Formats: sequence, C-alpha cells, structure tokens
Amino acid sequence: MTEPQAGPDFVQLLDPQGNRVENSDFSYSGSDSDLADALRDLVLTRRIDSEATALQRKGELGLWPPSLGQEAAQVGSARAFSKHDIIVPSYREHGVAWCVGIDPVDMLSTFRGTGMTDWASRPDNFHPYSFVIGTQTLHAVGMAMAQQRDGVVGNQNPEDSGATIVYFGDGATSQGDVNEAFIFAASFAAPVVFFCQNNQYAISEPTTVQSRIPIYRRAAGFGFPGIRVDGNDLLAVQVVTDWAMDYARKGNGPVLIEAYTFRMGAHTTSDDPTKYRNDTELEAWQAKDPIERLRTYLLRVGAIDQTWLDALAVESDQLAERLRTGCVNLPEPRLADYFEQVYAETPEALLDQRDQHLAYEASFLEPR
Amino acid sequence: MTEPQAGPDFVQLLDPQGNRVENSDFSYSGSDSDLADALRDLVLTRRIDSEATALQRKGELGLWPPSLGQEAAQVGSARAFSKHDIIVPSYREHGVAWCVGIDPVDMLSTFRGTGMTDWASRPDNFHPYSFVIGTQTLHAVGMAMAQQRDGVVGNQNPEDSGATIVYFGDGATSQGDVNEAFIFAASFAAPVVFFCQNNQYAISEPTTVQSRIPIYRRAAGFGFPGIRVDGNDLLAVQVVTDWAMDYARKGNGPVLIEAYTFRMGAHTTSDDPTKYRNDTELEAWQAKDPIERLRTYLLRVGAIDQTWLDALAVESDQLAERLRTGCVNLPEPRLADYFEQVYAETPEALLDQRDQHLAYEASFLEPR
Amino acid sequence: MTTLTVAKALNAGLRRALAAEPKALLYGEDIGKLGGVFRVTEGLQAEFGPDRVVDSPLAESGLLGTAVGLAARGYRPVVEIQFDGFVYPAFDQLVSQVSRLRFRTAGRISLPLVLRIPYGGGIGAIEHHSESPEAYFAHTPGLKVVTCATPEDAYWMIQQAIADDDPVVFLEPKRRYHDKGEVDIEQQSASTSLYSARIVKPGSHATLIAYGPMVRTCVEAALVAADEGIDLEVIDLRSLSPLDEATIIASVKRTGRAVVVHEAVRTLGMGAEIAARIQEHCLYDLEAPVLRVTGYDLPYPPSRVEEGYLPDLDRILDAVDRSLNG
Amino acid sequence: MTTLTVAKALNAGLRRALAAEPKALLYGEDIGKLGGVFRVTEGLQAEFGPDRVVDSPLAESGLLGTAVGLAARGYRPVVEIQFDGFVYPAFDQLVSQVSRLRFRTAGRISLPLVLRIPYGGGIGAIEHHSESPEAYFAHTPGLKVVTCATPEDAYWMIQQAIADDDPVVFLEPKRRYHDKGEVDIEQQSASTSLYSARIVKPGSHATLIAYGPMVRTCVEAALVAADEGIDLEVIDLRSLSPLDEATIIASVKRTGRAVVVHEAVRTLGMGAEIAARIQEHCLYDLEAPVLRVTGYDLPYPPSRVEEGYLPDLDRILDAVDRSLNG
Ligand SMILES: Cc1ncc(C[n+]2csc(CCOP(=O)(O)OP(=O)(O)O)c2C)c(N)n1
Ligand SMILES: Cc1ncc(C[n+]2csc(CCOP(=O)(O)OP(=O)(O)O)c2C)c(N)n1
Ligand SMILES: [Mg+2]
Ligand SMILES: [Mg+2]
Repeated sequence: MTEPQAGPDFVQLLDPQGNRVENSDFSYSGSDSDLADALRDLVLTRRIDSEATALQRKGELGLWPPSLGQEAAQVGSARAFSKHDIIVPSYREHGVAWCVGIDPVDMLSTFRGTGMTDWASRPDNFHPYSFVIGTQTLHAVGMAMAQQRDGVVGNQNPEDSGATIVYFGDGATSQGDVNEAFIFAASFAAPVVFFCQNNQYAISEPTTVQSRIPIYRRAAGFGFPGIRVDGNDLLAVQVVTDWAMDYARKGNGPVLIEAYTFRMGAHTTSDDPTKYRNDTELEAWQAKDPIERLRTYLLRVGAIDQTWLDALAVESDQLAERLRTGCVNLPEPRLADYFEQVYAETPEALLDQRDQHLAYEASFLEPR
Repeated sequence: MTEPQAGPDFVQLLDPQGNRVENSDFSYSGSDSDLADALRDLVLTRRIDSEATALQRKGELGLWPPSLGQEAAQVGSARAFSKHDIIVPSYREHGVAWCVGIDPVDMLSTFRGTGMTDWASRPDNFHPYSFVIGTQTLHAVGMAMAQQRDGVVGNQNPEDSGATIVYFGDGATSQGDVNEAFIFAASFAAPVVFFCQNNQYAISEPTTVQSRIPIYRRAAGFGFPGIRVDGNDLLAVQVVTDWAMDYARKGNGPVLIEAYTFRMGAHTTSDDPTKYRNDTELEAWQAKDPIERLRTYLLRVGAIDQTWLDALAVESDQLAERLRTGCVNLPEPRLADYFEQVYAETPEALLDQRDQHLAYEASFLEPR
Repeated sequence: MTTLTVAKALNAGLRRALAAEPKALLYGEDIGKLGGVFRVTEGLQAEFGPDRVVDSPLAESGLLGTAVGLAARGYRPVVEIQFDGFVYPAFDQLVSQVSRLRFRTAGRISLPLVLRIPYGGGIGAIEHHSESPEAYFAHTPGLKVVTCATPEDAYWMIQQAIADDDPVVFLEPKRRYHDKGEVDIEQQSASTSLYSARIVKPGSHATLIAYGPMVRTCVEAALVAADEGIDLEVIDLRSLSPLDEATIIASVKRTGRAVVVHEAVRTLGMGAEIAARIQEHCLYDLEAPVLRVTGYDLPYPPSRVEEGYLPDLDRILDAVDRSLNG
Repeated sequence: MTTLTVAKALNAGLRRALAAEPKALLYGEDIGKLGGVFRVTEGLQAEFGPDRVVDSPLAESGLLGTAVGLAARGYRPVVEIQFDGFVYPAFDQLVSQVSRLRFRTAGRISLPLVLRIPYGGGIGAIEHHSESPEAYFAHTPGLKVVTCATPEDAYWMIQQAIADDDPVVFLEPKRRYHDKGEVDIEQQSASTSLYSARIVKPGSHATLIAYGPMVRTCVEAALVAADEGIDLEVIDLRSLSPLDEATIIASVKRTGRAVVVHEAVRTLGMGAEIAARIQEHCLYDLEAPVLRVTGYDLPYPPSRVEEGYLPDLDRILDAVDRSLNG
C-alpha cells in the first residue's frame, strides 16, 4: 500500500512541516490558544510514556506499552469528548487517559502489578483498559445501546446527547469480535465511534497481513461511514472525531475512523522491533512527528514562544518526578483482599480459601 | 430494503416468467439440453426435500432443514464445479450434495440420528455438513490454503486448477468466524468462493437484522469482489459461480457471491414460520419459483415436452420410494462402536468405558 | 398454586422480572416474534416491546459482548443462547470478560447479567444440540452457575438470578421443559436461596447427587430402590458454583455412600469435583468410593444411541448396588 | 548430549519436524520474522520459508479454523497461540470442530493438528498472560492434552505430538522456558510415549502428582522433604488427556497418600479428576485424603501477589505434612 496523500480520502489539516492545509469537508474552528493547550497534552503524554518506559527499564514496572508517536491521535480524539460520552480504551491510550483526568500514577499500577485495571482517578465514563484484542469494541456497542435506552441519543439539544468511542488497533480489525461489533452497531444504529489507530504494526506484523485495502474502507461493507485521517495531525483528528461523535450522538449510527499513525517505539517494553522493521521506515515517520509539527506551527504563528516551552519543560519534569515517586510508592496489594473482589457476595468456600491462605501465611510468622 | 432489479448489481439471465434476459457482463453458454439436465436436478432435489420433510412428519426423522425454494442456487452453483474443486456445505445444501453424487439416503442418516455427518457415498472433495453457524467458512479457507500448497492454483492449464467453494446463509454473515474467513482469505489470497444463500431469514429474523445493506457489498470492505445474483435463476447462478470459481482458480483470491433467494418452507421441521412472516411475502416469492421458470422456458423453446416431464415424474417417484425404504432400513448404530471413533488410537480408559458399557448392556440379557 | 411446565414457569418468571425491574431486558436470537425456539420468551416482546425483548444478530460473542456493555452501564441483560452447543463462540467473552469485570475493577463495576442456556440431551436432536457444558463454567471463577429441575425452581430461580448482582449462567434442562408442577406465583419472593441445595428425598442408605435433568431420573431411581428396601437420599444441587458443600458433606457423613449423576462426560465433570471434596471431608465416613454415573467420554453421539449414553434409572441403580456392595 | 533450554529444545524439535515432514507447517501470530514472542520459532521462517512458517492475521478463531481446513486436507499444522489467555476466542473451533471432526466422519477425516500454548504464571505478567486453561481441554473428548517439564521432554514430545494423527493441545510451561537440561538430539526417536507419565523421583511416604511448571517445584519440595527424612515420590503426568491412570494408581497404592499440585484454580482443576479416580480405585489403600495444592479459585491476580497465589515449596510441604498426619 502506498502512503496516503492529503485529500478527500485522507483528512489532513496540518502537514508535517507545520503548515495548515485546506480541506473541502473539514476545518478546525478552535483558536491557536486551544492548540497550545493541546500541545501541552501531547508533550505531557509523551513524557508520561517515556518516564514509564524508563521505569520499566529500571525494573519498577513489569511491562509498558508505549504510546510514542500516537499522541496526536489520542489527544486529538479526546478533545472531541463531551459530557455524555463514554470512552472505551484499549491498552495503549495513555494520552486519552491523561486527557480525561486520570492520574498517570494510577495507570502505572496495572503495569507494576500492584493492581488490576481499575484506577481510583478513573471517571465512570472511562472504561478500564482491555488486553484481549478487540473484545472491548463489543462492550462499547453495548454501552452505546445503553445510551439509547438512557435517552441520551438524538436529543434536540446536542448538549444532552452522548455517544461512545472505542479505541483499537489495526491488528484488532482481524478479530471476529471487532467485526461483530460493526454488525451489532449497524443493526441497532448504535451511537458508537470506532476509533482505529492504525500504527502500521500488530507487534511484528505489518498492517498488510490484516488487510489488503485501507482499513477505513471496511465500514462501507457494513453499511456505515468510514473515514481516514492523518493520525499525526491533531487538528484533523480532533475535527474528524468531532464530526463522527456528533453524527453518532444525533442518532445516525456508527462511524469508523482510521487514524493513520505510527508506533514509533516498541510494541511493548518486551519487544524488539529491530527484528522486523528497518530504520528507514522509522526515520520517515519521525519526519511526520505529531508534536514537532504542532510546535513548529504554534511557534511560527506566535501562539507560543520559548518561555512557554520552558515552562512546559518544567511542568513535564515535575510530572516525571511525580511518576517516579508515585510508582515506587504504589501501595503493595495483599492477596487476601482479592478473594472478596470476585463476587458481589463472596461464597463461603471462597472465604474458606482466603482463611486458609491467611492461616498459612500466618504460620510463617510463628516459629515452625 | 427494496427488491433488487436485474442489472449490473443483480445478475439475472432468466426472469420469473421464463424469459431470457440480456446482461452486459454475463451470458450462459450452455445448451438447452444442458438446461434440461439441470431441470432434472432441480426437480429431484425438490423431491428429496419434500420426501424427507414427509418422513420427518411420519416420525422417521428427528429433524429436516428444507431446501425448498433454494434449488436453483444450489444446483446452479454445483454445475460450476470442476475436478480439483473442494466443496464445503452448511446444512441445507441437499441440492449440492445431490449434484456431487451423494446418495440421498445417506443424507437422511444424520437427521434420523443413525449416524453423525459422514455418508458412505460422500466424495472426498465434499466436506461433511456443519451445524455451528459459520464455522465451516474458516475450514474452507484452510482448504483453499491447502490447495495453494498442493500446487493446484493458478496453473497454466485451467483443467489443473481448483478452488474451494463454501456455503452459508444470510444469518451466518454476522458471525465472527465468517468475517475472519474473509480476512484470512483476503490476506492469503486464498482461492475460495464464499457462496451466501440469502434466503431472507435466519430462522425468524429477517436479513435486515444482520445487515442494513445488501450482503454482497460486505466483500468490498475486505478488499475482494462481491456480486449479487438472482438465486432463483439457475442460469445466472451457474454463470456467476463459474466466473467466480475461475477467478479463484487462477489465483486472484476470494469472491463473495450473494444468491438472493427465499426459504419457501420452514427453517426446519421444528419451525413454525407463521409466527414471523406473512402469506403475501411467500406468495410473492412463489411467483419467482426457480423450477417453474426453467420449466416454462424449456417447454417454450421445445427442449422438453410433456413426455419428458412425465418420465421425470416417474423417476422422481422412484427416488421417493427409494428414500422411504432406504430411510427405515438405515442400519441402527451401536453405541459401543463410537468409542473407537474419537481418536486414531483409542486410549485405554476409553476402551474401559466401552467395556463397562458392553458389560452393563449384557447384564440385561442375563436374568438379573 | 398454578400448574405450569418448566418452560411456562420460566416464561412467567421472566415476565415478572421484566415488570418489576425496568433495567432488565431479554436479549437473544429469535426470542422476539418467535418467542425463542423453545417458546420460553413467548409473548414477552408483544408485552414489553422490542427494546426490552431484543432480537440479536446471529453472533453469540457479539450478543454476550454487547450485553457486557449494557450490564456495565446499569442494565440487567438476560441473554439467551439458543442451544448449549452454541455458547462456545461466546466463550472468550464469558471467561475473560463477564466473569472478571468486577475483579478487574476492584468491585467498581458489577455485571448483573444472566446467561440462559437450554442444555442437555435426551431429545433426539442432531449434534451440538444436546451438550452439557456446565463444568467449563463451574471451573471459571467469577461466574455463578445454577440449574433448575422443577417448574417451581424455574420460576423462582430465574427471578433470583436476574436480581443477583453477579453474572449467573442459568442452565435450563431442555428435556424437562415440558415437565409439569405446581408453582405458587402469588408468593412475594422465593423461600430459599438459589445457591442452596435441596434435599428432594431424604434417605439413609446412600446419597444420590444430581442437578438439572438428572434430578427427576434420580428421584425415579430412588422410588424403585425403595421398593427393594433401599432408602436413597436425593440431593438436587441447584447451584453448581458455588457448590453447597455443607449439604453434600452432611448427607454423605450420614449415609456413608455417594453416587454423583450427570449427563456431561465423566472426566472433569461435576462428579470429579464432588468426589474430590467428599473424599477430602469424609474419607473416614465413606463405606465405598464415591461413584460417578455420567455420560461417557465421547462427543455426544447420534440420537439413536443417546439412550445408552445418558445415565438412566438402571445405570444409577447399578451404581447404587456397587456402592452398597463396595 | 547437548545442553538446551526448554525454549531452544522446542525450537530444535520443531526444526526437526519441519525437516522430516513436508506436510508440517507452523502457523501463528508473530512467529515469522519475530520468531514468536518467546522466540520458540526463531530462525525457522528464514530456514523453511513463509509457506512453512506462516504469520497469521490477528484472530485466533480464524487461525485455528483455517488450520482445521489445512489438516483436513492432509497438512500437519502446528498452531501457536501467543499466550494462554488468548486461546478462548478459538474455543468454539477447538471444542466443536477440532476435537470432533474424526468422530463426525466415522474416522474418515483425521486431524493431525498441534495447538501450542505457552501457559501458566510466575513471570510477573499482566492479566490474561498467566492462565492455566488445561482443565477446559482435558474435559473435552477428542483432544489430547500434554505438557512438558524438561528440555528433553520438550524436544521429543513436540515431535511426537506433530507425528500424532490426533489433535494435540501442547502446553508449554512458560516460566520454565529458560530452564536448562541435557537433550540427546542425535537419538533417532523418543524412548517413551508422550502419553505415559514419568516417575521423576521414586519414594515411599507419599506421592506428589504434578505436570508442566509444577514438576520442578515438586522435585525441589521432595529434596527438601528428603532432608527431613520424608521420602516423596514425584510423578510428572506429561499427558493430562489421556491420563496415565495406571502409573498414578500403582504409586498411590504403594504410598497410601497423594498430593496433586497445579497452578490452575482448584475447583474442577486436574486435581479434582485425579482425586476422584484415586478414591475410586484405591479408597481402601488411602491413609489420608488426596489433597490438592492449587491456585485459589480466583481470576489470576496481579503479579505482585502471584507468589502467594501459586503453589510453592512451602505450600506443598505443608500439604505433605497434613497428609502424613491425616
Ligand atoms: C486475543 C488476543 N490475541 C493476541 C494477543 C497478543 N497481542 C497483544 S497486542 C497484539 C498486537 C495488537 O496489534 P494492534 O491491534 O495493531 O494494536 P497495537 O498494539 O499496535 O496498538 C497482540 C497480537 C492479545 N492481547 N489478545
Ligand atoms: C453458532 C450457532 N448459533 C445458533 C445456531 C442456531 N441456528 C441454527 S440455523 C440458524 C439460522 C441460520 O440462518 P442462516 O445463516 O440465514 O441460514 P439458513 O438457515 O437460513 O439457511 C440458527 C440461529 C447455530 N446452529 N449455530
Ligand atoms: Mg497496531
Ligand atoms: Mg437464511
């Protein structure tokens, strides 16, 4: 597959050199100061990611799936959320999580192994991370069906309406569950936006193993609109997601967005991408970096200056420091506590097992 | 959804009134005498089906899924097979089974409960019936992948090439497995023809529950051709299947055919269609009967006459008689025999269970 | 008291749950106009509308996966799988999602979802229509697994399952759908928890442990045995997970002998777990090994031989004999 | 003799099978250039080409379902599931198709397919990466289920599994991938059947029954016990289905005591079946109940507490103590 070009089949509003691009269907209506806010989120997302990667290297985390390179796709889409929306992430949406106000220290707990996927700072409309590829797309459709029943879809006042957005990768598009999600969403005209981050790889497999044609075209086969956007262009992502969420909120049914981007880092900290991809590819994408182009643009138009960037660097360092301390201070879990988290009412036999475990553990405290 | 009309998006070569129809892309190259042969298959398929339905009513079969109304889709497609092809049916393809030479008495065994799905007369390139909706589409793709490795795809001489055809219903298109089959077939460019008989219903659910747009359009979303054909028009079905198989045999990858037809009977003999559909619909489709239109045409052009039809009626009666006798004479199975059909080498413990069963059974023969 | 079949009792229970709980909804293939292939949901779509009794596209993973989303947002979906053999496409959603959402969220998300499955053999069906998959579910932490054996239980247990905040796999013994019994549909609520076993018939010589379709068979066996002077206790487990271990253990401590009966294959069937627990807790009370009368370790065979495959009166009595002489 | 890790021994076994059997092919996600996430297939695509070592789209049902088609047409696909927790999307194909095709066709179609699954915990992973799903498979007639505990077994058993005409679920103890051992790669063929259990260490006081990752733990426990004068027999089952019942029974008849050890949850885990069979065949030889040392009945917990969740030396010895005093 050849690289997509800006045009009707590939929405781009800010090119890699930081120039605004005209598009006949979409235009960005925010201010440059909004974009400066967005840049801050991009930069901090990247810092969270690099810090977490470093923490893994130091042995403080078991694993980390980097979001490096996908910041615009994540932050841009998150800027399209409104209060009745539900957000269903996969496992790499640290930028989205950051934008909805989740404390990044919480995120670390899952990867440090001090907790499962729930985080104290998680808002109720942000579903926990999912690790079984594609399964969450069905949950999202169900949540959108709940929104229909809750009466928050297609209301006169757009403020009163909501939709569900669900994140998944290019690899995930091969899963039966994702395609069934397309079916159910179309059948029930569920207000759901399928947000596929095509980062070109599913671990080692290039997108071509999953699909011979651009992923956004899958949607047409299920009878709903699909659209491809430059995933490294925050403006385009935000505008397209805005449109799609609005389309869904109004009760028109689902939309598929393919955010064309690149996983600049490894799949996870356990991965070694040199086994399956070359430097040329990485370099080509580095030239399209989502942060670089927005910074260039904002500097050029004078919306930000070096002082602003310096302040952001300080904030970023503080955040990193907070992550480092927060990580090592994450409370250690106790196995005993988990026995009561399986059921609303814990069965006797499971309490017995807990007690056996506690008694056994206690036996180490006494001389044997 | 409105009824499709003959044209580029709906291949029809013989209209419901028995008139040949011009089509810019497809034409039938066989002779009228070939069509008379086909008519014979249609009529005998219908007779097998009505006889089996009657046998179920008499309590001789536990269940029967009628093919009534779908004869042209089945027989027409079967006439496109060549010697290297592999055929993977679902559970309603009695017409296909008949065309590949399967003894219809064998078919009854599965529904009488005297056997599983294997039939002595089954040729090796005809896979057994499948009852878990959609699963067989993946098997078919795997078989097509085997054909690629066997070197029977894309050979210079078309005679040396083969492809796999797999049958499934409109309801099946919602299953993850079917969509994954599309993915794998596209990814490996596997020589497989997906033959969907859209008979308008999945038990009680109209096709609109599964898809808001015509099913053949699903294929484009996966990057391969989809085509819709009048499933009650034997000529069109045969010609389109011919084209699709040839396309696949040449190594071009998969094709989806939607044969637009109607399940004129119940879903199975356990079903009561009056609960969910009305007479008007049935009558509209009766006017499009696949057998009627071919008979009308052949009589009009003089390829057959009443004597020919009378002879066919006799043959049909003989077949029915053979089915009735064959059914009640199907050998009764012995449970003991099944213990050795689970594994190539039966584990000790399973032989022990068989022996326990035999000993227990024998205990009834002795005075207790 | 009203005389109802198991199927009609389920229908009545579902109707009452839909009326009482606005968040409850039924969801499955062909459950609307058709009323389900076993007519368990008959008339309910007409009564409650297509948003409360929802026909699903033909995909079990999609069905259960979207139900997860509904349940996570406060609804109480009651999902129907058409036949036992068609639950496996939904297995990933069941095992990795349904059973774990509470655990994954430290209890913050409840999943009040019921998965109704007609199960078991003996109805002369073709393959995939006579399966007994209960052990797969009972081996999965986070699921509750129950099954009813009588119209009375069918009526109450389905309502209790819907009211439960945990996901419940509700197994319906399809060969018993037409069994009749008295149901007190006027009563306000169930008199016992659906997670407690029921001693159907007390007895002193040996304990028969069964559930779902095999309860009736065991009761019949006990009646025949009684004629021969053998006094069998029959336990209907009702809940397979959690197991009402106390009732089982107390009974076997009294009788000293136990026979577990189920249609599912023997290896790693419920009988394995029950035998393991009994020997663990009552080894010194056992007069004979715990015996298992079960389906053989085969895929479900063609219907003309299912009679020999399924435990019946004679096979149960034969095991009782062996136990009494063992 | 060559010193190899379990992972390298599997790699060597796969290489030899690919060389010996032109119909064998490896098939899975990321198994080509990457060599699999555990590098078990490293170098094999380079050596045998992309038609013999095939990267699959990311869909487990599709992967296994197409492998069924390949196997039905005479190929011998060796399918890799990336982690234990990702086998469930393929469960329907496994349970309703893979395990039954022979049965459904009266033996006319063989399904020589191997399903390789790295399994088990103890590696500090996130959820879905530490599961022990073996009981689901062993409960399914038509599947064979085996697991290796040493490099020697890894090397031979994988070749034997590929040569078998039946579908084999081949479980690889991922926490033991880097364990080293001697392998005689010159030998022509395996000296024992992969379906027979192995007495790793003979003993007389009690029998420890384990498989896969827990074999090493049990051997270590036995060594510690030996220091205290307790002589434990350790059995490595190798095959979970079929079970080598004879070896188990003979051992327990000798020792009178048995402890089954596995990582999987207790309820309906392999320990249930083994306990049920032991009490059935050796009730009167048992000096104490068969005990089970297993994972607790929880979804696999976060890695910081997995040490407490998984059976370890102390929990095993504690059970041995209880058995000896029971
Ligand atoms: C069902 C399932 N199969 C396999 C895996 C292992 N796995 C984790 S991530 C991944 C690749 C996912 O690729 P993609 O969907 O493109 O998302 P990305 O990681 O690129 O964001 C795989 C195969 C899994 N988590 N779940
Ligand atoms: C996985 C699965 N789910 C449900 C069923 C029950 N079932 C049998 S046939 C059928 C409808 C199939 O409809 P369609 O695919 O259109 O084929 P048709 O019967 O119309 O030929 C259903 C739901 C099944 N056999 N398998
Ligand atoms: Mg990706
Ligand atoms: Mg149909």
